[in-house]
Amino acid sequence: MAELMYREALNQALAEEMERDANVFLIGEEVGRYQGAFKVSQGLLDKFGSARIIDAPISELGFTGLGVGAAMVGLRPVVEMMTWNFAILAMDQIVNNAAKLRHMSGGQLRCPIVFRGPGGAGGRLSSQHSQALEANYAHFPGLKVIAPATPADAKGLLKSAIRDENPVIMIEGERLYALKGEVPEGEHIVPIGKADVKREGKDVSIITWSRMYYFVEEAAKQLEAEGISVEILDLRTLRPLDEEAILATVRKTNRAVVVEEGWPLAGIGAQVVDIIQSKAFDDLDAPVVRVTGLDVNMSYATNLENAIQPDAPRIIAAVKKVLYREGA
Amino acid sequence: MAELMYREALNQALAEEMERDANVFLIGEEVGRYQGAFKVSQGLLDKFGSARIIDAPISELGFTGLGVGAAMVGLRPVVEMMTWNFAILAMDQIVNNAAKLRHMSGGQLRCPIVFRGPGGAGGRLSSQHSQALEANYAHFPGLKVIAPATPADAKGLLKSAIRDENPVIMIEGERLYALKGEVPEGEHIVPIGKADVKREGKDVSIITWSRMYYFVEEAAKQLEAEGISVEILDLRTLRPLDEEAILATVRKTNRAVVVEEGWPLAGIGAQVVDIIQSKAFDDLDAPVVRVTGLDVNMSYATNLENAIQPDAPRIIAAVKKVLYREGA
Amino acid sequence: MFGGLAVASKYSKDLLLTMYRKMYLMRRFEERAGQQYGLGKIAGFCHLYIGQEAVAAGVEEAIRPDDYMLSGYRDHAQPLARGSDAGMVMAELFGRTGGYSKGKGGSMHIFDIEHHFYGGYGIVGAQIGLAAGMAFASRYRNEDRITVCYFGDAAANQGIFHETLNMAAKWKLPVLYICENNRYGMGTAIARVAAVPEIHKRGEAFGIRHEAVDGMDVLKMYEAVKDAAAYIRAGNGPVLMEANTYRFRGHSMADPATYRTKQEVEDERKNDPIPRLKEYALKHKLAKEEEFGAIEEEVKLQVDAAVKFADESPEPDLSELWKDTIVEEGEEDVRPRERVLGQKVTKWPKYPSGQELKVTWDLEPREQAEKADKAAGLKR
Amino acid sequence: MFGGLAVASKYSKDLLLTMYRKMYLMRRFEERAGQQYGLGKIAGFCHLYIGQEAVAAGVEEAIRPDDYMLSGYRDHAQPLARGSDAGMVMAELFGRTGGYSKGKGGSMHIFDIEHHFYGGYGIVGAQIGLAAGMAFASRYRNEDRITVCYFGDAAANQGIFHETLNMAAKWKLPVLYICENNRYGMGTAIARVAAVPEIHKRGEAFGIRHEAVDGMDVLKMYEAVKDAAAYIRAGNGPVLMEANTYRFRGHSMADPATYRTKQEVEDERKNDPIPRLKEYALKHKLAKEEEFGAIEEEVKLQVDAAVKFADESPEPDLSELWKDTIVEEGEEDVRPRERVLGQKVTKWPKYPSGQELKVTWDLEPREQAEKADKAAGLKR
Ligand SMILES: Cc1ncc(C[n+]2csc(CCOP(=O)(O)OP(=O)(O)O)c2C)c(N)n1
Ligand SMILES: Cc1ncc(C[n+]2csc(CCOP(=O)(O)OP(=O)(O)O)c2C)c(N)n1
Ligand SMILES: [Mg+2]
Ligand SMILES: [Mg+2]
Repeated sequence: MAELMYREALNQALAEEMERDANVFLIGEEVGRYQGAFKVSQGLLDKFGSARIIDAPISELGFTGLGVGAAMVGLRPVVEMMTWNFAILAMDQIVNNAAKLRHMSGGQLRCPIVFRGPGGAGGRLSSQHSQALEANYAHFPGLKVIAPATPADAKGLLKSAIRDENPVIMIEGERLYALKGEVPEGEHIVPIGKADVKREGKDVSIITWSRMYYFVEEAAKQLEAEGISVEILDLRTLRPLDEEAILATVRKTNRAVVVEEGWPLAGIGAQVVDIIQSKAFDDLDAPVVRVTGLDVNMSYATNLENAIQPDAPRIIAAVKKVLYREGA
Repeated sequence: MAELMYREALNQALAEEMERDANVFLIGEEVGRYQGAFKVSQGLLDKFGSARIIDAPISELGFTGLGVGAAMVGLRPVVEMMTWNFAILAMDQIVNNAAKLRHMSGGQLRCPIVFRGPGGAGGRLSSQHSQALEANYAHFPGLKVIAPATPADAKGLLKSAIRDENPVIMIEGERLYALKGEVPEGEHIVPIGKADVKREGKDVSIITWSRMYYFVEEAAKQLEAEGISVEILDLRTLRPLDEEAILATVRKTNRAVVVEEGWPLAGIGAQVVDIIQSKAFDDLDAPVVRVTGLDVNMSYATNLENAIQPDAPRIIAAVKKVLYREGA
Repeated sequence: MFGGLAVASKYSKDLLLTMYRKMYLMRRFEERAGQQYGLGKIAGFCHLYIGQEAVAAGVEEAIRPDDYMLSGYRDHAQPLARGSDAGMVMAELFGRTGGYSKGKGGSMHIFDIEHHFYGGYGIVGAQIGLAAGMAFASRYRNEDRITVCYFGDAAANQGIFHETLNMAAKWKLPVLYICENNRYGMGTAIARVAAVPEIHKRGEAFGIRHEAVDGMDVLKMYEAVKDAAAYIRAGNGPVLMEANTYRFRGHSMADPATYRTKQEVEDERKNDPIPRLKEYALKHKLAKEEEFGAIEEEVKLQVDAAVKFADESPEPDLSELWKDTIVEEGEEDVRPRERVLGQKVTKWPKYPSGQELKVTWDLEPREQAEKADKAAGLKR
Repeated sequence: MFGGLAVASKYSKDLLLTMYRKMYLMRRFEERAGQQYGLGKIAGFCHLYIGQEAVAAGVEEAIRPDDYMLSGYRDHAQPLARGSDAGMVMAELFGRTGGYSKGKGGSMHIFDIEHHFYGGYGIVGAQIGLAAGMAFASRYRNEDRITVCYFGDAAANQGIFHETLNMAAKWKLPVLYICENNRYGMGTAIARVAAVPEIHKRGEAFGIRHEAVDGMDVLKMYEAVKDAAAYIRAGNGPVLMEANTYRFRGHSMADPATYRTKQEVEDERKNDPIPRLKEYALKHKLAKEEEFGAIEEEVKLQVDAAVKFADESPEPDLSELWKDTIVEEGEEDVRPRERVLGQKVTKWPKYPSGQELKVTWDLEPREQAEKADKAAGLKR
């Protein structure tokens, strides 16, 4: 297996799927000649030409609508959002058209399209450029939402997303693009809707996704040294949630912490809590504890930015709380 | 006290606040000569003139941005969204500008603005026109979100919103406009951030807001006949949530049902559940049960539309579940 | 009135009668829809097309049946002009299982893919973006079909109109944008909310061919669209056409219509496109009074049958709740005529699979891009 | 080069030297910012203004200090031209408490309300809508101030540009839109993504006065803006001005700049507005070489001091986390110069309270509305 960066894994998935199916094309700002703002599309313009790798004007709503229209008549567009912060401008086309076409047409139409780009804090980018907005999309029926943490999952999920017959929102980690990991070559598919136990453990389950996984892993290592065994469930898909996997890990450890980068109020973590308390209430030895981004606007200053995001110490504290070992 | 329709109560609040402060103006589609798509602004153009009651083009993003800009320099705009379904087009100006101005300017600016309009299903309007989108806004720090159920609360909360120094999202009930209720004349203020016990009870707490309140009330009446005493907490404000009131009612009844019109995944109800389980776990005699809109796109057909929305029978079933009286 | 005093017409009898039948069908259908709304059989909004029939009829005869089409929420009539089943459209308005979308879409969301009608959209202006994507797909696949996109005057104030025109022009997409300027967006006269109310002039900013047409004259519409469609099909890029028309009824069934005078509506009714076409045909001796009478009778019966069909169609089954939000694996698309009427559908679109499709389009040829780079060296 | 061979200049020495000082300050500041970025003191994006200085300097001298201004994320230089404290801008770039926004906003979000600079926005094009609202407020309050809004060439492809121009034109809002056309949006030449790359021409669709100006010539900018500002202040409505300029550096510090040739950049550097102004002044004998040297020395010291100030300013206290997301009841606005330098701020905007304000503006006089109604009777 090759060791690839997250961005290279995505690039590979794109190239392979475009090779396999000429209906797949990529549109977005700077995806062509500039090779992608985060270099995910590096080399693709040369390989596939200007009809399939399309530099769009800064018209998020317009080119997203164009993508949805193309998907309605048989193409399989991949729409790159330079970041999900900007995609708010395009949200209407995603949630009011793409997500509802199948329904409004009574099953006549389908909309196989992928909307992908980075989410989360990028590092010293302040309030408008640092948002983890997955909850806003996962809320909508008619969409699927994925958010891989590792290069291998990034490749496998993007391939699944491109082959899916529904609109898929893919939120990549803005700070994960340069991260390296083993990635299977060729036909590597990760199914949408399946969470992944990234670490087995028995004392407590930590449920998370995307970049937060790495803080959780760090916390788990430190906790292991203290004799606390952590199981890590990486959700990978945020709609539909893998309830079975969530309940399985909680039934195993009887304690759960949910870690997300975004804001607490009506975050995806809240839904995970609801699933656990409503379906595994009697298995719980303690209330579920959430670790989230602080409920404030993101600051630019390094120390504030760091303090706003979850990190290993906060996760460790949450685990101790859920184990009633506070102050320990 | 006069008996007023919900729309009249809103109209009164607008008129009184515009009278009190010439900095207040109303902008939106059809608010002027047409007297408002839902007649909330009836008579205001004649009273206040065309600089203060402004018929906007169908340019949701543009006129919302205009409102935010005006608020930055001392005016107090009320921006009417014909419905919140259309406001998705304007979301960028709300969440990326209005909600973040105070922060990005380091406290130099404030943005006293109200975005208001109807939410929820309106009756045979299908997928695009029937959405309860409060979770999407309540997620964002920097905003306040209110959703009154009664004419009196509508008046009192709108007055508070107009006087608030922050951007406030007001989601009115599209099907509540013609509903009548007692409304105090003149200076009637309902504070933002305070939930309201609309019915006292001892066996179970039902937590809800906006139009769902009426189904809950209906359910409570039927349950009373069966000897089950329901306490109803109307949240009224969805950001910030009134944690104290939520915890107080749960500590009293030890059982809770949360009812919301919107979709389940990362709904506001999920957050209410999280608050309860994390802070009143030991007070709970049963897991909290949620009643939500079904997790599907809204249909036009009457029978499907009704089935998708929560109603008294579903609420009653939830109460029985939380009381372990299923099948009873 | 129509092209001066010449008695000889360049139009065939067949064409004129086809147009007449379509216009009359749209009119009658909408009148009955309005009536059924009054009876409570139809609910929600229900936006009638009455007064605007010349646009849809003129367009339809000037394009190919396999050209793509889509519209806003005022969308009952255009599919009828395409050949959609009146009973199934009416059943959709009734919210019944016999409707094109099983009663799930309703009045604002008519879809008839078999007739290449890609919907009815409720977010003002949103279809403008979709149309560009459909046209993009045609070019991508090297098909010579065009996409016709209807939208209203007020919709032209949406940002997506601007964003999309720019892309359509830049990439020479084969799309015909038809702004049905009926002078009002709900209760607001377009000139009250548009700095320049001649919408077609906005094409100038993007170097797009643009023109205004009398949308109350089906033959003028027909001519203009024939010409525009040929231009577009030849690869010259998009056209922005403004059809100046008028709706005789309110915006939707709920509209009090106090924003315009009775006199104005009466004056406009004198331009009613339906008698106008009849007059033309009679004058040119292309058809006899009785022939129109016969058509009218047939259409009335057709619409009566449509209402009856809708009324007798059952509500959708509650199991439908869980269908059509997500496409399940292996699930086929629903073909309404087959599902409802049991009729075999042959024209259902089939797209080339991964292997079959060869993309030969060079959207931005290197030399063109380099020229563009240079062109960006703007004059000072 | 500047207006022919006439030796007498209509400009005062004071004006020219002021402009020169400002341009040199912007240049020097940005050079040092770039350098500090290299040293890791500044992070995130950091978009430099180098090459475009003539625009901000020309504009500033042509408008009033109390006119409102706002911009995109390329926003360090414009506030400097307004008179903002260089140290406090630099401290903001460093993310320190001595910055204008306490280090919370950073490079893309400079705000200096005292100098009527209303920010720095990171969503491309979003400030265009805000500017209309600020101009709206001025008319609402009967003030004669105008609002100047900067945005880039690529931002003109955003829908909000279209939506806002229409409203600004229709309501005659006192706003000057300045498109700084530096020929690229990130790595994309404007002509590659705009069907008509002369952005100012888009004003045509809304009947807005529009013009292109040599944005590398501070005097041409000055003249054009003087004229436009007078036109706007007189109540004639908005102006759309395109300043043709060039950025000598990459889009942000992360830009590899492979999308344009070295030759192109070299050629453009010959238009550097700073030596050009000096040349003009020398030729017209308005200032001596030494005077420029002195200014440059002073500015260098000023910028050195700014860097030092920023570097010594502490990180914000963690208690700041919980401030400035919501305005608490009774909370005052923060006045940065007072907070950071302890200097009394006198120009802080004060708005009339509810009772004081009389709104006399009739945005849509009845007769005008009726005329508009009629005008909507569009020609067929
Ligand atoms: C984005 C959005 N804003 C507002 C509405 C409400 N609305 C529905 S139709 C309409 C008027 C549109 O007028 P026009 O585009 O001229 O089309 P017409 O109804 O005249 O055919 C409005 C404001 C909507 N559906 N979508
Ligand atoms: C809505 C949005 N889309 C994309 C971006 C990313 N982005 C930042 S600057 C930029 C280029 C803008 O170019 P232009 O408007 O010409 O301004 P310039 O940078 O040349 O000053 C892009 C694409 C963004 N910040 N916001
Ligand atoms: Mg119209
Ligand atoms: Mg630029």
